[in-house]
Amino acid sequence: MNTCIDLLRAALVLGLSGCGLAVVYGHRFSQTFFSVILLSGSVALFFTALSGWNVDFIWQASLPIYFGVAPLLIRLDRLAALFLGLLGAVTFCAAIFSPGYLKHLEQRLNFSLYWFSLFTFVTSMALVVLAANALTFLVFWETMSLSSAALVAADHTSSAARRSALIYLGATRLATAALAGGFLWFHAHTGSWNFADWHLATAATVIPSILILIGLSIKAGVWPFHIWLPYAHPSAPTPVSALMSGVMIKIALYAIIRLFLFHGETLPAFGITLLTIGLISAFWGVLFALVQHDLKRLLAYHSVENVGIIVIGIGLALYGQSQHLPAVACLGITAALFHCVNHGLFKSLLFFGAGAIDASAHTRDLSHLGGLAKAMPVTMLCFVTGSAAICALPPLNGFASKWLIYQGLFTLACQTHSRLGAGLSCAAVGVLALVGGLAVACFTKAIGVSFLGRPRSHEAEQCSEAAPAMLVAQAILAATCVVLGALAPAFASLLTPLSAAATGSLATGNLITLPLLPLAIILSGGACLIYLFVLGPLRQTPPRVCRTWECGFGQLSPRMQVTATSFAHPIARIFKPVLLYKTVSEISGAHQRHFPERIKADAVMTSLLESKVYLPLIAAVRRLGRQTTRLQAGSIHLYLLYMLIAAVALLIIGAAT
Amino acid sequence: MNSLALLTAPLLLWAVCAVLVKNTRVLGILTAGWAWLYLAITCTLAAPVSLGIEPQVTLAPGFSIDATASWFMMLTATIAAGAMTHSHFFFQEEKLREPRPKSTHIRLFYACAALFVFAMTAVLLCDNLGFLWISIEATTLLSAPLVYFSRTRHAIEATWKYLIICSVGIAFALLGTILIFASSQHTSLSAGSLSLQQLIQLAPQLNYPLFKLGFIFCFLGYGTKAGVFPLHSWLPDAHAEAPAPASAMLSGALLNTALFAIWRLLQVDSACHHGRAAFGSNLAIWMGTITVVAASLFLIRQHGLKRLWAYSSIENVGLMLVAVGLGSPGLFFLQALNHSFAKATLFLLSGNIIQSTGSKHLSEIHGLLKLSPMWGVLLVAAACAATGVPPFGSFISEWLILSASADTGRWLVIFLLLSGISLSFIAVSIHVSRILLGTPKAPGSYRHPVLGSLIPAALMSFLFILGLTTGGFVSSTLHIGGAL
Amino acid sequence: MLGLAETLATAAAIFGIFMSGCRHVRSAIYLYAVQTALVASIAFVYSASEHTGPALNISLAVVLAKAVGIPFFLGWVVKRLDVRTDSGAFLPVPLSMHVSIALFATSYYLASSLDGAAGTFSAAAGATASISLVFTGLLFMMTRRLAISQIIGFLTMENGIYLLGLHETRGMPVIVEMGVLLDVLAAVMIAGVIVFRIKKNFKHIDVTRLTGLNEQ
Amino acid sequence: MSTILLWLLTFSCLLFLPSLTIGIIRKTKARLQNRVGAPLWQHLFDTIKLLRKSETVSENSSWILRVNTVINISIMITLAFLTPWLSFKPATSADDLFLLIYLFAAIRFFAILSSLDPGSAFGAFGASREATLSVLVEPAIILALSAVALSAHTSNLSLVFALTANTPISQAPLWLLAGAGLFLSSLVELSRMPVDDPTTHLELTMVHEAMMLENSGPNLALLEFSSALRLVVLYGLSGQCFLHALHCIWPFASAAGILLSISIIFALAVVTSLIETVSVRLKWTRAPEFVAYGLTMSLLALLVALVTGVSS
Repeated sequence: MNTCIDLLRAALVLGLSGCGLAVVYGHRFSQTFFSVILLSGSVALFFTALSGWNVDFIWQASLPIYFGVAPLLIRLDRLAALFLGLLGAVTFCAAIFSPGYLKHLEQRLNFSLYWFSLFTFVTSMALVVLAANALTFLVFWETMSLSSAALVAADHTSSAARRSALIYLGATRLATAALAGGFLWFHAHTGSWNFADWHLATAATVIPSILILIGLSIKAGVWPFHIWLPYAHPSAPTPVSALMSGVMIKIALYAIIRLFLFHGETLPAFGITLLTIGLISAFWGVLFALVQHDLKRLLAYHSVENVGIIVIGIGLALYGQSQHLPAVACLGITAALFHCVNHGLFKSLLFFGAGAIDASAHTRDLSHLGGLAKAMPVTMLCFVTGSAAICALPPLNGFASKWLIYQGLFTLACQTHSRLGAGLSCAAVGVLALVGGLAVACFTKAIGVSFLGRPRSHEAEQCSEAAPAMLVAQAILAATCVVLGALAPAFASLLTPLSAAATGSLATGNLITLPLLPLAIILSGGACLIYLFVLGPLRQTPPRVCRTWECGFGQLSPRMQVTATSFAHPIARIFKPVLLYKTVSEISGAHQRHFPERIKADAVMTSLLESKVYLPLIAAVRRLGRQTTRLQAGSIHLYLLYMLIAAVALLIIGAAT
Repeated sequence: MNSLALLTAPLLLWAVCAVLVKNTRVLGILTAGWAWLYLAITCTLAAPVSLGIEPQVTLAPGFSIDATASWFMMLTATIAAGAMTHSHFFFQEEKLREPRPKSTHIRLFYACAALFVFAMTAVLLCDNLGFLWISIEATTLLSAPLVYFSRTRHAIEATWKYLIICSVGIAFALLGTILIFASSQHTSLSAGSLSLQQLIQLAPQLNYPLFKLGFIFCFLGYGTKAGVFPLHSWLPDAHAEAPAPASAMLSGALLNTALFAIWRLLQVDSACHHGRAAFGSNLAIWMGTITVVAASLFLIRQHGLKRLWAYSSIENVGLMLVAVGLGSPGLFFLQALNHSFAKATLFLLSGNIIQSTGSKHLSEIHGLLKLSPMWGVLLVAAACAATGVPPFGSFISEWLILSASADTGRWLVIFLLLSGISLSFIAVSIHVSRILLGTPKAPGSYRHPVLGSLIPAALMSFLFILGLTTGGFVSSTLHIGGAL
Repeated sequence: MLGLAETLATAAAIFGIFMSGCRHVRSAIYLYAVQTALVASIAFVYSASEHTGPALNISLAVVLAKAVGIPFFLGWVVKRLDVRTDSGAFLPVPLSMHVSIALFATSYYLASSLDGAAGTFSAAAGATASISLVFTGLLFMMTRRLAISQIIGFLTMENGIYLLGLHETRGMPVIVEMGVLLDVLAAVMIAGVIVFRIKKNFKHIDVTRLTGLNEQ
Repeated sequence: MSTILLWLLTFSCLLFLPSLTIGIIRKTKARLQNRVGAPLWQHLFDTIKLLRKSETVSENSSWILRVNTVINISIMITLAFLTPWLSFKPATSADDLFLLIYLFAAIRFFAILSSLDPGSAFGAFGASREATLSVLVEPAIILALSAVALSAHTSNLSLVFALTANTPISQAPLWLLAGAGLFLSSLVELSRMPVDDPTTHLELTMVHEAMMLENSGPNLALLEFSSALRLVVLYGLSGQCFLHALHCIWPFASAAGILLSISIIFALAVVTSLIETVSVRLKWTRAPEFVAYGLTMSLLALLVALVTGVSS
């Protein structure tokens, strides 16, 4: 208990001193210096989580720190410790990754601001996780949002980054507004700001629960509120994208889990809604990821997908709870928590990979990459591991959590008496399989086009392997993915007390019944043996190296390789109605029948949600603003008229009441 | 009588100095000195009251310092001291530019500023609706020359609008005052009274229809002065065209005093109702809400830097009006405190930025973060403080206002306020990010005097500390818990 | 005697209506002076007839300042600026006079309803006249082009309010009365100075053309 | 003791059945087309020969080439041990429906990567098509298997496919539909006729063959063997469904299952060759339509399972 508090205090002190030092010495001290502070802070945080696993302590700040109506209240329990540990782990790797990565941004970033915002961001994330009442939560939530927005805009000379930051700021403010509405309502009804006293998703609290859910969903990037995500993640520097995608959006999900799951009765409608929205998110996210050709944007859309999967887990848990199916609830919540951790790990790993490519090739556009396998073999190995994990290939960690989701859905279908629940869970199994197939397609595209084949541009040709520290960061994460996958049953049983607390049932023992560790050993052992005895070094004749088979047409050029767009084309064509996908070709010299001079083909995709919902909405608000500003026309006579109108109106109101 | 002399002496001496001293550099330093002295005296007089040591300090018949007034007095004096200190640096810098301001203009500015502060203090002190009216009219008349300082076409236009619209508004208020006086003649005190204390005592006997009529007219009048939508039309013009220190005082002090007048009247109104949902507080809450929403819509399409902050002031006025309507002086003051400091910083900084870039159009200012990081950071911090973002106290005060409305079940108000606050934050952040980020246009001829950021930095650091301790220290002092 | 006060008040309102139909600035000032003199004389009537009315010296000050000082000052300004006519901005001058008459009728209606509410008006005529003066002043401000006309309109409003105060409360406390008077005087002076400035910078004092500050 | 015997039997089936089934398909097809055709064991001979040959590797390829092969074959063999494609395979705790599906996905993942590896447009287009088909087929397979699993209330396939004494006749449609869905999906998954022509020599239109274009020697041998193994496993799975349908209608002793489960694979091989003789390869853009039939069967099976399962 005491070590835990000491460690937490150390972490916070390190975070705050990092802020202070960054403001004063941001552009004088080296990146390594700040990275070391961040590193030690993250270590402290991680061990806080470890030592806090078995304690449940509540701490209230003493007076001058007070939020007007509620004190600063912190609570470290097992659920918070889990997310704190994730934050510590990802920050640890980000700190290792940072110095090498930031080198190529030296001309473009203001490091005082960058490090200040980063330290604020990490510290506030830790405090959001620890918050035990609404005010503490909201204050650090806002701090977290603003500091991350500043980080998105860190590379502020690019107009794209500025735009992204603004979109993100707008989204996050709306999220706060929705949350504020819900919190106020709860306070008005319960008279307490403490989360422990609130019962969300019950019949009496439908509207505030929906508000809170909307607020958290915006932040989590759940469909249809995910719009900001594909803008913000690519624009931010890579360590930030990793933290945002790996941890920040998880914190929103953490809040959903904390607020919705840990108190008895809930309405089944909430479970059903979350399940449905999670399914749509997963499908929508992966589908849009498939047609992206910016590597980080692709990863950002995958976050939408994975958030969807986690939301499915939460929905299952809620529904199981409401239908008194403890097995389903237990599977759902374990899956959600497990997937949160997993996604945090492999998504930051993938972002680091994308960042390493960006730092080395100075582009993230898949159409300019290719053939990096030779130059960056370690990065590629880590990237492939991360991709395999996100595609849920066994025996990696992604599979374990996705398996739990499948099991939860399957158990629901078996046990429920509601036809709606059974049907929905069966449909969910199908959609999840579809999503899995799409994810495989998407990541094989990303790896294939960036690492394999031949370089498509001069930059890609000139690439070299990332700095050792950057590789270490990736390797740690990749190894964690493998280990967590192989040891998934043990990890899942670690989470069991949590899910038992949420469902109110007794611990159901081992959830993952698959022998994943033996499977991993058999698979890798078998692969090694086959390599050694059939293919590898024990053979007498070494392989002959020659050009790729070109069907006798003559030399192949890099431009003849398949591009990201053409790889995804057949699938995109199938899902045309959702993607609004169409190909545009431009042929000069078309009149020469079979001998045109130049053909340019491109695929255009518009987001239905963006073009049909959000843009018109924004346009409407802007129009309203324009109409309002017309009032201020500059004529003093008009202004006097307003006064007269106001006077008459108030008099009428006064007479009426 | 002694303390009254003590309070007014620095201001009058300051005005006299402005008339006598020809050298504007010396005058600037002297003025700053007087302003700080005035602040010190105000604090010694007002602090005992605000800390609850003394219930009330009577300065003269009809003029006394009560708790709420004591907080606002200190706030006004602080803003004045800050603005006057900054104005010294501001005018020194201004003299390097063409057209150079004449020394007589600067002296007039200082003289009027002194009297303006005097008038504002009078508003806070007086216990009489008649004197209240006179002081508010005086603030208009004395601040008109401040707006008029640069004598450009726009400044003159702004002054004219300010003068005429506020005068008409104030005329309404006079009408209202007369009606209230008339309503008080139907009580046991047949001669009638304008004294607030007496009115509150007599409240149950007042002729309510007449009083309500009077209240509406007073609300219109003082609302005009405070910039309540749709009576706000003078405000963006005057705030944008006045020199930066004057804008800071207009926004940071004058708006508070106008709202303070409304607060005084509301006390009488709620006394008429014995705490039932009164007409006046409903009116204030709804007008405040409408003002917040309208201001946030105005913020979307803005071209001028200072006009932006002017509309943001209107938004904050709306919030303060809601606090006033909720009947909580603590909340009103907390919001006013945070807003005044933030807005003073913003106007002072904007003055610097306009001086340095030579443009007051948002579309022509870019890359401030590269030009002068210090100003950029201060601007962001102040904008955050003005739009209610933690860790600044405005977040807490806005939250308290929302929470108080929630406790009375005004969900529509909360919805509108939340949308207004969100929209204005988004709009302000769009504009601020345009100024702050990107590549600056002509960094060559750019000057950013260090002293120019002295006062803004001091104000912001105070606000920051305040934000961290708002809840604990300040709210326990202001008895917010009790007021809620 | 009360009948006299109401007659005077109605006369003041009628002069106000005449003023709103006046194209020449100088005539408007004269009409304003007459109207103010009538209003001030009501104060005399009250102070002479009732003990509750304003003190004689106040009434005298009002007459001197408002009915003599201000018209003189305005006349001087008009002379210096060399403006003669104000053709009206949004409403033709004769029509604005007719609107004023309509407003007079509205005032009568309002005054009688107010009468019911307040129950203090000895007769509706005084209130009618005063509300009508407020309306006329506001209308004058809203329909005239020249800055100087706006000052006159404002002063007319002020007259109306003063008249209402007289009728309703038989005069405010002395010190308040003095303060109000001082403020009005200062307002007129400052406005006068700014009118000169407008003339200097814009070469005209047409406020309909002062629309540089807007949100377009 | 008998378990060890059964494992040995399974292992030998795993070694010899793939080549034999491919041989049967080819032989039947040849006979239907009035040709003599290659010997029944030709596939096995080819594999052994390829294993002994030397290898040619593209200069562009990376370590993915080798990784693909070894992972492919090791996963496939593991899969063959985990999937109850033969009635007599002993059950393990890892015979999980969802694990199997994702092991298949892992194979596909590396196969697609390896075909993108050499930078050849043909391989890449094959990969793109493979990805497309798998996107469509994966839900069909998982839904068909879920349907049968749902009726058994467990996702362990060995338990699902265990022949129980008294299965109601009402379950026959479920098993039939699931089997049909699985079979149609396997045709797509295995790149067989209506979707892809395994004997084509036009690189532009190939799917499965194009992906293996750059593999040679032992590499190719292992991949060929792996894909043959995949064929028997998938046929075995759908065969098991048909077997159960039969069992519902006419219960037979579980001893008969050993023989029946092998012979039904051969029967399906014959059906495949029949289809490949009478039909032509579909235009690529119409391939999804064919997949839709498989999906429909699976959905129907699921519907039946839900209706019967929930009410029971």
